[in-house]
Amino acid sequence: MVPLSWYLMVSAALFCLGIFGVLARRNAVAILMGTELMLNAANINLVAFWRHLRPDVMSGQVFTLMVFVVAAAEAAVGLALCIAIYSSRGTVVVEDMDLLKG
Amino acid sequence: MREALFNLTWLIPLFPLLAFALIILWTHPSRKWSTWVAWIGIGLAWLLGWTMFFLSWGDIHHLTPPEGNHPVPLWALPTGGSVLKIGFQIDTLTALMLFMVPFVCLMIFVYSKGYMGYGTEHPDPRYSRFFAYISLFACGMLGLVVSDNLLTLFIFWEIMGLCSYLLIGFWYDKSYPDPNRITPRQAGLKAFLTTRVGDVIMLIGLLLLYSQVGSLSFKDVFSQETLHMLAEQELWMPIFGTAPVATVIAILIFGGAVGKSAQFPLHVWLPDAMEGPTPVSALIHAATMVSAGVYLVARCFPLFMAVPLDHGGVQLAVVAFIGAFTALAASTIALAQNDVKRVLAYSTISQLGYMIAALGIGAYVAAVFHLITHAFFKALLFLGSGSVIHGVEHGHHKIAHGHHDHEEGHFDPNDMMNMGGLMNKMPRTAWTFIIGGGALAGIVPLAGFWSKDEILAHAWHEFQHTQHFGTFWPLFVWLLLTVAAALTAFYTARQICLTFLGEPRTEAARHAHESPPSMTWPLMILAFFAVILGLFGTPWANQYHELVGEAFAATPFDPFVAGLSTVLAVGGAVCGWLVYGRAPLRAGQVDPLKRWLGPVHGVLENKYYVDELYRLIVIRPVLRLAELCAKFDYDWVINRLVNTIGQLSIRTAERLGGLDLAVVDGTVNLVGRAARGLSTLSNTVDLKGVDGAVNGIGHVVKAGGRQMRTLQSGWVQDYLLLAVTMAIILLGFMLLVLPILR
Amino acid sequence: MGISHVLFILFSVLILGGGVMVVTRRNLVQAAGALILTLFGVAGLYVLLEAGFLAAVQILIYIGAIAILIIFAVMLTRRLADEQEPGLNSQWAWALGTAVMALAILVIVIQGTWPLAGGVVGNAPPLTGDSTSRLGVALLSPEQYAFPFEVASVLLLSAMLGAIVIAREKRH
Amino acid sequence: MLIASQILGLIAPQWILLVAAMLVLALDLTLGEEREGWLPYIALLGLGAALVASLSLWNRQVALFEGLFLIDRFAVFFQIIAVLATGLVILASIGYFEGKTPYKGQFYALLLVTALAITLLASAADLVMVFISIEVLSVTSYTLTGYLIADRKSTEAGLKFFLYGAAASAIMLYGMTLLYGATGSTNLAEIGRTLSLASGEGSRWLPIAAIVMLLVGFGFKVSAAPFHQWAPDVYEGAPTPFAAFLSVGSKAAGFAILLRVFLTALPDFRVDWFALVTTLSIATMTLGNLIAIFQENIKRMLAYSSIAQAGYILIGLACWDPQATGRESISAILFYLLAYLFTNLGAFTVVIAVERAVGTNEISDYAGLIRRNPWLAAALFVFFLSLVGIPPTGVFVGKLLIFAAAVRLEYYALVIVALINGVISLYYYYGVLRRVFFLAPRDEAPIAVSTPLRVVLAVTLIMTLGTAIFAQPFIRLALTSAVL
Repeated sequence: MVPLSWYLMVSAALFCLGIFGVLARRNAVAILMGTELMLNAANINLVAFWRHLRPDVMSGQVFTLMVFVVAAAEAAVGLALCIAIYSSRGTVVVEDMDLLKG
Repeated sequence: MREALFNLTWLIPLFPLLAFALIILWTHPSRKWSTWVAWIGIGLAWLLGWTMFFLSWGDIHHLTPPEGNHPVPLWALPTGGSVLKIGFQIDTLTALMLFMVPFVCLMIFVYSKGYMGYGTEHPDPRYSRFFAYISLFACGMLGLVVSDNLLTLFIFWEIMGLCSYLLIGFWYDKSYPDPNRITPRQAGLKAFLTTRVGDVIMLIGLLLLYSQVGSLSFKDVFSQETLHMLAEQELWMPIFGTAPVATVIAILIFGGAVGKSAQFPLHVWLPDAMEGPTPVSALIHAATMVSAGVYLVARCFPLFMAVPLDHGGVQLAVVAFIGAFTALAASTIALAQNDVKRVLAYSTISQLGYMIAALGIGAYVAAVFHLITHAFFKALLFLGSGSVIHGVEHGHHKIAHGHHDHEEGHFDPNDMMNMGGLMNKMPRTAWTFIIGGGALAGIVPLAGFWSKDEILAHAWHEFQHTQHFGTFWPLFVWLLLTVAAALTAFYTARQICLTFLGEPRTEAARHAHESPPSMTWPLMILAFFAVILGLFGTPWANQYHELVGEAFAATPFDPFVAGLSTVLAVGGAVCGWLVYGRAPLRAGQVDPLKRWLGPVHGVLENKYYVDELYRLIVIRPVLRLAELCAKFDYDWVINRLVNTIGQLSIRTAERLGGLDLAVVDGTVNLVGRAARGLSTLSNTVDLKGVDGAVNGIGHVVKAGGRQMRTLQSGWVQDYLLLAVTMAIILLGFMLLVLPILR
Repeated sequence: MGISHVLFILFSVLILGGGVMVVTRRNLVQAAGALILTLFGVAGLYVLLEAGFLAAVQILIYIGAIAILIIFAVMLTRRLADEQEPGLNSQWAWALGTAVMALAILVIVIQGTWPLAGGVVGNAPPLTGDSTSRLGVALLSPEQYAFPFEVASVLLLSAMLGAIVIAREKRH
Repeated sequence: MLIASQILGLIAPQWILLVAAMLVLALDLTLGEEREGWLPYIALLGLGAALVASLSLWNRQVALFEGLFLIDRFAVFFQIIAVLATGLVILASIGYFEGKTPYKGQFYALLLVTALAITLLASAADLVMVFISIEVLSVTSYTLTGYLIADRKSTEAGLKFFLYGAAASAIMLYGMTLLYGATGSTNLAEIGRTLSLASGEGSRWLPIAAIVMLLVGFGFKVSAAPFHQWAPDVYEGAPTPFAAFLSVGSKAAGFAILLRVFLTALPDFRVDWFALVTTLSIATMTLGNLIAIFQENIKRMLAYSSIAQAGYILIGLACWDPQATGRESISAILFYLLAYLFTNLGAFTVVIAVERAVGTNEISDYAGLIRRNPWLAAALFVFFLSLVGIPPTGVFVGKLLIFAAAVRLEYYALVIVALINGVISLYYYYGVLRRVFFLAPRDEAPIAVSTPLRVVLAVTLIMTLGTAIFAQPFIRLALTSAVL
């Protein structure tokens, strides 16, 4: 059986990759992909903890399903926003969005 | 009957408040109605106030604080564990204040009608608003004196702060050709902000008090058990070490009084408060605002007395020292001022210093006595000076109308150098002013003599007879105050001579004429009081002592002190006459004092450069801090940090260079110039006041960090970088550093 | 080192390799493809963790819907010129530093002795019964998670509504 | 064991809000353009019904669905706050979208869902529930911020809000998984119990990491520094009524969940989060107040001001001490939120009124407001007095209560920092008021105020003053609601 800490290490690494993506990508859609990575990292944690701590209680798996739902909802709204911005400005590069500042 | 009347206490501040509301909401289009509403409001308050006063006089033994008072509870505010009770009360100190405050206010209200130009061709455009504001001001002061707890007292205190801002800045659209001269708007803001410094300190004191006692009502706080408890408990503070809680609270509350009563080092706002209309100056200086500070200390006097000096209770020593120092310093500054109202302003600061010092050496009755007499003669002096200014201004208008080419730059009707010889033009004003001046200088038997003498006698007595206070303090206070008394007589004589004697030094003064009766009548009434009030407080039959000082031993009459102070007062006045009266100044002639004192005169004229010092050590660093914090948010990118540090150091170097230049250059106006040379920033403060400074910082930020702003800002990933980095740093700190610290 | 270890390493390589490509590829279509690789890897971990239903959902919903949605969005918002522009912004070095710092701290936390609810790391309790049917019961019985399940449907509904409101054609 | 109808009764506010939202959506499709004006009133009816339902739940103390969902006075208090905020915002937005977007019905429907999310959040007692409710709130908020798709600022604000929020909630989720990993449970009460049994230094690490990560998410919701930077951009770009909602409703929800999670799941880690919350509190109020000085757009200024207010409220959390100030500090926070709700909504309503007449939100356009509409000027004056914390206004009493809690624990430094901040805040509020009262207007035309806006102004004005002058019933309400 694979030890719990292995899963956690992979999850932590994926989470930090996600953070890097969110902070460093120029394109808003790419940033969204970064958040997807972070959510997946959290999911790995949840399922791994569920399996290793209390597999008889299903809360970990239910939580994971909720995260799926949230990821879908966020993706829908986020991509809609990207498309709206794109249709008015012709770009989704976050650095170019500086109407609001100060 | 008496009880029923006392229960009406809450009406006293309500009348002016109603007047304020009526004027603001309905009567403001009509000057006539606004005047009457304001008069009736304060008039009713006066009637009720004097009724209370005379009733109390017959009932002294039931009303002596702190146990004996007549409570009028109003409101209860639960604050979690405890309940904050709020209400009004009457006791002897309140009653005495009710004798003075509404009456002097009434006189000022009456006078304002003429001063604001009622019925003339050019009434003030905001005439009604003025009466609304002063009504609210009177409400603030009256509410303050009838409060039975420190919270309502503080609220009314803040109402006065707000009104002082509105009234000092009343002519907010006025500006002067000289950019260094403070405008009314700036002066109002300065008064508001400076007193707020004191208020914050006071509020901290109140919070501390509340946390210790669980109540802010006088009855609870000044009860013997509470005071004993406060004196016993110790509080540890980072720098000062341990001190009794009572001492800490007393000093913090005194901070509020320092702000409101314009004591050193927060006195700077008061002279600039002269930018308001003269009735406002009289209101602030005599009846309301500055008295509030002294009243506060008098009100909290049991707290100040709670810890003796030998148990670590330094609070009275602090009070005495600040009071005496202020009294002397302000009177020296007054010597070198030419603005007729500024002289009075510094004399106010100085006389307030007397009262504070008197409280500091335990002369409670004398301080209250002086508070009352001072209110009357200082209101008289201010209204008199207003009358003089009014007259000169009208003279100026008359000649300006005569020949239009006469304009020789800006004419300052406040400058005493533009006056002279007004005795014949304005006899009523002149005589009442001289009576007021005599009272201020302490000439027998005018009011000021008796109250001042009692303070000095008390200090001397304290020096000779008591041990618990140490022997040094009373002597020190006595010395400072005595010197100040002599100086007071001198500058009062100077002022009277420059204003009223000799020949007119300008055309305007030549064409001045007496003010309307609505202005001169209040002067004469106040003059009457300035003469007789002292007679109720002679050492042989001291009514004040009977009224407010049951708990304190009377001070015996001391012929040495009385004689000395009389000699000094008369001597000072005679010196003043010798310098300025015997050979009156002619137009263009230099003040002889300037010749004799040389550079010292410059220092006095510039008020010891305290304003400049504040600009350097307070205003500028605060603005810089704000600028820095703004930049933190605008420009937060770590990879630009290096860039920023480089720029900052370059700019700092530039600033330092500017400082050097200014030091070398400026030999006369040393600090003033340095402050201006230091940066465009403080220059903007000079020009436009705090409001301008806000824009000014914006300008500096824009100019200094333009490229940085265009690079950054509005970039959401930048925000996220900050958030994530900070989260990681906090996490690292909590995981790795906190366990070590524990 | 059993077969599960080997599979774990395989899936981890898939996840992390894909992840690195997601955050570095200049071409966003390629990045989205790499995201699908990562999601497959995660599904593999679910299988290893004996959460079969989740693995299926991961493939069906995550890859089948979300990743495809993302690819659509990439297509819709892409200009040809984008290919030549850098994929990373000017603060990427600081972002890298932050991510590495975060990883370091997380590793420290994971290495600490921490499990509180009993059980020793590496010794998972045996799984009894059918986890998928138990998950179904948990999701739909009012005593357990039926209520959050309903809330999730509200979330999806409002997200759908919001997406329509925002992404519709402008008509004025 | 409760039967289904009882359960339906207990979650009545939630389903009434949902039904109202659906009804508004359906009617939007069927009513046609000329009767579109009914929609906000239908939404208000739904809110009224929800309010009645919540009030009927007062004094109930039930845990539904195996402890997932708590109905207690704390929850009901926030239900009331959510309904009040939403109702006032809906009233204030009547007529706002004229000429800005043809779609109005969806705004009200989504706003009702947002209110629903807040009521869910106030009752959530399980990490799953907390997460999903926060996400409902967030997702609808992103949409409503970017609602004006023809307005570039609005869409930009929406996207920024989304990117920031998605990242923050992912971090928060990771924290939640760590908490789950540390205790094996998602139920807040059970987590609290398990953590209180933990011992040894190593056992604290995982919860501490979770605390920081949770604070990222909650701090984002309440806009506490350093997680505040989205707020000014979003407030400026969002439709003004929704910016008003964000500043009170969303913030209140953030505090509700912050209190619920920290006080039920993490009370044993008070020593750890106390330091964190104190730091955030000081940073939040200082940054907010100092940067507000520089703002030229009133919505941005109010954004920074609302950041600063969050800092004051955090003092209340920092001063929570189970022995000394337990309920007192919580009730101070609740009272503050209630008073702040009316005050800030009122200030934003003035902004809406001016925006509708002038078209922009520049502070310079407020010059001479007193001559253009004295009532607006007077109202703004009262609201700003309240925001500064000058009596007799609601926020003043709130500050008093919070400071009282701080003083009781002898955290004088916090109080002093807050007081100094109060002085700084005078600076920028005064800057606006100076223009309003003393400067000459560029345009003398009077500003007309529509009837719904007048109603909102009247209600907020009366309540801003009323929560101070008749403070006792409100304080008692807050005290009785402060049970967790």
